[in-house]
Amino acid sequence: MKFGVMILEGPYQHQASDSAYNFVESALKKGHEIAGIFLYTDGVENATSFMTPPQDDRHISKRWAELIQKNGIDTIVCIAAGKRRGITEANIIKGARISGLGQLTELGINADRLITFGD
Amino acid sequence: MKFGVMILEGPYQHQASDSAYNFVESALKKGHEIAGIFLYTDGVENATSFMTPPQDDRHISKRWAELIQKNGIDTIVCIAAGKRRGITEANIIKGARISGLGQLTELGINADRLITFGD
Amino acid sequence: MVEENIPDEQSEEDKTKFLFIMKKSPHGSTYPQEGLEVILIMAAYDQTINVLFTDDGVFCLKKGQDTKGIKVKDFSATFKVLEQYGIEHMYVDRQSLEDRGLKESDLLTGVELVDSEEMREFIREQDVILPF
Amino acid sequence: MVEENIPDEQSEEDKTKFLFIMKKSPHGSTYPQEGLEVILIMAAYDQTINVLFTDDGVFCLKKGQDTKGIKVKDFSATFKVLEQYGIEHMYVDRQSLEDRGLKESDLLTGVELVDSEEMREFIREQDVILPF
Amino acid sequence: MLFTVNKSPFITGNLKSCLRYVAKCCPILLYEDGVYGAVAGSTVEPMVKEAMKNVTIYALKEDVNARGLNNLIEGIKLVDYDGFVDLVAEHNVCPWI
Amino acid sequence: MLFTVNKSPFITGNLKSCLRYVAKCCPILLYEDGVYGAVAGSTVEPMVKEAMKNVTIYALKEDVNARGLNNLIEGIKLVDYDGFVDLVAEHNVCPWI
Repeated sequence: MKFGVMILEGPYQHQASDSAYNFVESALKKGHEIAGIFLYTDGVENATSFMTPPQDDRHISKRWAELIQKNGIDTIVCIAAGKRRGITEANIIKGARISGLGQLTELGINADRLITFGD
Repeated sequence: MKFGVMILEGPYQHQASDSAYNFVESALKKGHEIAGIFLYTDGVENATSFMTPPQDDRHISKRWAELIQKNGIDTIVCIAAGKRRGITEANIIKGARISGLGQLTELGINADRLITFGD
Repeated sequence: MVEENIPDEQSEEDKTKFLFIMKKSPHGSTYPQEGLEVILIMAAYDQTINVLFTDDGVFCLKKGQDTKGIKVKDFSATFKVLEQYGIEHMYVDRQSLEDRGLKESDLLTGVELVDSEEMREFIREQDVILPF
Repeated sequence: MVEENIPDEQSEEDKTKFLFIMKKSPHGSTYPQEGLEVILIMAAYDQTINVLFTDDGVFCLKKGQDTKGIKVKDFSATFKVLEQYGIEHMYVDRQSLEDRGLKESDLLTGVELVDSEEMREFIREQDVILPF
Repeated sequence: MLFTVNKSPFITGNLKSCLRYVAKCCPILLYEDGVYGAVAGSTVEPMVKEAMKNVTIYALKEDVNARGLNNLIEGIKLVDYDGFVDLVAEHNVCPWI
Repeated sequence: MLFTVNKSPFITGNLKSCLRYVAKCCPILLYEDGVYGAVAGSTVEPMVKEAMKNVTIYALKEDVNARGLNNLIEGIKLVDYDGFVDLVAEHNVCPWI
């Protein structure tokens, strides 16, 4: 089955990003396809390549970058939200791209499910 | 009187950053001193120089940069929170500096008041 | 049965049913404003869009919002023009309104007042629910 | 009167009284974990530190937290060692505990159970309150 | 339709308002701080038990364990992330966040 | 001690829990979504009115106006940001956020 995922909160502050990651990982393990991940509002902060958390903590943007590249998951940083929060081509993780809300609409139309993680 | 301010949320997502800004502006207007602004947890995102919001919206990091430079307000990005969220020397606004939680403690000791804006 | 559907109805059937649930108050967080942005973009696609205002989301429709003092844009006027964007239903939860001391005449725009019980089947029929 | 104070007491008077109010649950947001970080740093300064756990903050002290499944560090053990850091009082709101079906024996560490009424004067006497 | 609730019912009204909208056949998944709604002996237990007459309530095991909750209301079904995925495969999702 | 409350009392328990801790002489400032607690004719009005027998409740005018709230509980005092600053100059702050 094809799942779409929207994330509305950034890394570390709320659990939303962790929950989304764990959900996506389980979905892939169970053979589902992730049709796309749309990062909106503070969710765009998950895509910063400038992150350097302590070594004994999870590296949220790095593990997203690895997961989406390994599984070819189309991951979109909302351009307007990214501009407001300083996520640009200069500091976006590999595997993610910047685009607009039309992509969220298409994800809603094309995926069998769309699930939102936020606060 | 000397006020210290702590901000725990980032720009645009919650009202905390706007409220803190309006409070600081009024305090300065009324002749108070801002002994320091400590950006902690998502609050560090207020200090990104990469922000480019739409022209008809407020530019949160730019107006902070202007206010703190004009009034010589010591503004601190918590180093640990900044590392987790990708705020580093490479994308910090002018007038702010990166330091540790000891600075928050000293602000609490030295300021007459410490007020926190968060969610 | 598929054979009995006339083309137009069949095309209606093919549309994705989106429901925006606006639960949050304006200004305290960016959620409703950003939800509104999604609605405006999505309206350009030929899909079915419904909006339900419930809980503190009903405050989004309060008349007389004046945001000059907090120095942010007033986006409430945009809710007023939503009906021109081909939104199928704009529902407002009656109990949320009453709990908050509001009347229908306090609202910016014409809406359909509903009880949550009436919404149960409606929610079940939706394809995609977007919470803001 | 100042003249009557003995030096030690006078020095106590000079200390800033910090009260951390831990109102939020662990894991759902980073607030309590980050509050704990502040307490640990602040303990190195010779000030008065008090902590009040109330509302969902009492869940921070729940025994048996196991965060392996959500892949985050378990910071609850650190609350256990707070008493070694010279915290003056660790208060827990009795009603918050009872509302949540918890007993004192469910908690990771020894605390002082209090009623909110008893805290009113105490809160008033603080110099700096930090909410997490 | 699967309703997902991620807030503590002791602090926010999300679970309560979700229950006003949930139809009899729709399951609810408590996750993140939503799992606090599954705790036995709390002030919200009566509301949750009443709801369970009509709907199935799941709680995410990983979040229950993270919070050290060992005394849950009888009848709450624990699922892990794989079970969460199965529920989403079966139902569209109404995130009551 | 000035207690500041920034959450809507219709969704969160912050105002209610603040009222458990506030001493008779301590004012409360409602700001951001906290100002919804000042609305007349709502389900929280009785709680707010009861509290006002003992404490002074202020609401931040800029936030009241932003939300279009024109019908407030009698006795709630409106202050603007300058008044907010004055309150903080008079009192230490207990942010009940």
